[in-house]
Amino acid sequence: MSVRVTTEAFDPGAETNAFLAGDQGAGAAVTFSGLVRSRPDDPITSLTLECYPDLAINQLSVLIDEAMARFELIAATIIHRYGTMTPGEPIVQVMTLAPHRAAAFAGAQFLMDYLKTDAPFWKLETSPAGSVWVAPRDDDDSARARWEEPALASI
Amino acid sequence: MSVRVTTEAFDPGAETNAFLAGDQGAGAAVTFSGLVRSRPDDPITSLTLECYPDLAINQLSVLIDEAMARFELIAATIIHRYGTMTPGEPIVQVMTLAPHRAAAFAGAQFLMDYLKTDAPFWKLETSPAGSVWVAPRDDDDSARARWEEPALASI
Amino acid sequence: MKILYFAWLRERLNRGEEQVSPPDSVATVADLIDWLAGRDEAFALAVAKRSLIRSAVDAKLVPHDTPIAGASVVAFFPPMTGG
Amino acid sequence: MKILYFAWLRERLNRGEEQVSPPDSVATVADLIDWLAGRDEAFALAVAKRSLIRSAVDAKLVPHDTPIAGASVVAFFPPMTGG
Repeated sequence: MSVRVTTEAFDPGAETNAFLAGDQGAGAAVTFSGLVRSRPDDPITSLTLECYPDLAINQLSVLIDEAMARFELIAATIIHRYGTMTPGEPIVQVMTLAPHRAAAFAGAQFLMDYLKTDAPFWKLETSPAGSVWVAPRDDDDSARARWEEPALASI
Repeated sequence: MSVRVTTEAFDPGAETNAFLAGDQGAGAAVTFSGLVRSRPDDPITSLTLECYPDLAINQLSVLIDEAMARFELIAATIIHRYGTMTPGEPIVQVMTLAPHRAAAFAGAQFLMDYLKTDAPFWKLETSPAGSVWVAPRDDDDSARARWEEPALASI
Repeated sequence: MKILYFAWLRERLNRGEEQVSPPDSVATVADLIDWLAGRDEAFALAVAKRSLIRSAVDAKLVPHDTPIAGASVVAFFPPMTGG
Repeated sequence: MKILYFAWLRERLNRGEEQVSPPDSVATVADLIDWLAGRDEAFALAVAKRSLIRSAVDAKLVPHDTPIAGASVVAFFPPMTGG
């Protein structure tokens, strides 16, 4: 398993292929790619992610260990970019490998749900009207809450 | 959206990148890749998928329309290979694009759950001991059943 | 009318397809299964457990009570194991 | 002791980090917030709603009642919006 926190752009497909190359007879792989969103009715110029890298690596490492154990994953990888990006660029990618699809899907969803609320990144959206810090979404808290168990209280 | 049923090998990462290139300001993309499984304690030599292509295209087209509408996806693609493959080779890939991750994940899981039971492919596993047709898994039926609604009775 | 067979059904019958001309009294998929079983013992054995046999008429998945009037291709196969 | 600030907290304070030397009576993260607020009105205003402020001690996310004895780096930041 691996965690990468970087200002470098990454190639989603190349990352998936590198991840799949480590396949050990596993049957199911899930890749989630989070891209800079821009809606036609509310376009943004750029998205800047601020990061506290030392804390991000610690948080994501605990999280990935938890996901590996909880869903009996064969492998898992988190790549999270920070800095300034334009619409369509990949921000984050989570990949899981498991013997069956249910575990691969659940592991990837678990990682994304925790990452949204527990990884030290902050989003600043820039549009022609100016820059605003993105507020946390209530449904991100509820998405995280569904996995809640005493074992995870420390994350 | 697109459906591809083919005997040709495909490149999972290249397919994901081609799919993401159609991104229209969407925020979330999920790729599920199903690979030929081979466990160390029960290794297989090859897996052969038999297919009824005309029916496969009809079934997968109905399924993808249903997923697009039900989860308000921006795009969805199913690639399903048939013929003879070796362990680690990709068999199937499902990709979804949505404004938010919950819809992208749900759409991909829905497509996979139906595909397992409702797409006309049959798996023949070959090992040193001979060849056996893979029996349907009970948990594939229950995975499919969780999406069951009158609207889907016809699939 | 063309009949297609897949997977272990194809193997047990030792053919992937055949042309048949059932009489007009053969109105549904179920009737066709009965009629084919009546003329071929291997088929009768292979489809003994009807719940294991799926069918398609002109490349549409259908239940066994579906009429076959005007159909060009009827396919029979075991439960699917895709993905 | 080094203090780090992120996101709108950093912007409102107009600095990303600073060195401070709190007295021994400052025992926990909460004490540190109070002590920093006492010496800097901008900080006091920015952290007025304490529930909006998250903290980390030596790159570990911690609740506000965590002791800071021996800590080298304490970070303050708004709720995270990763992913």
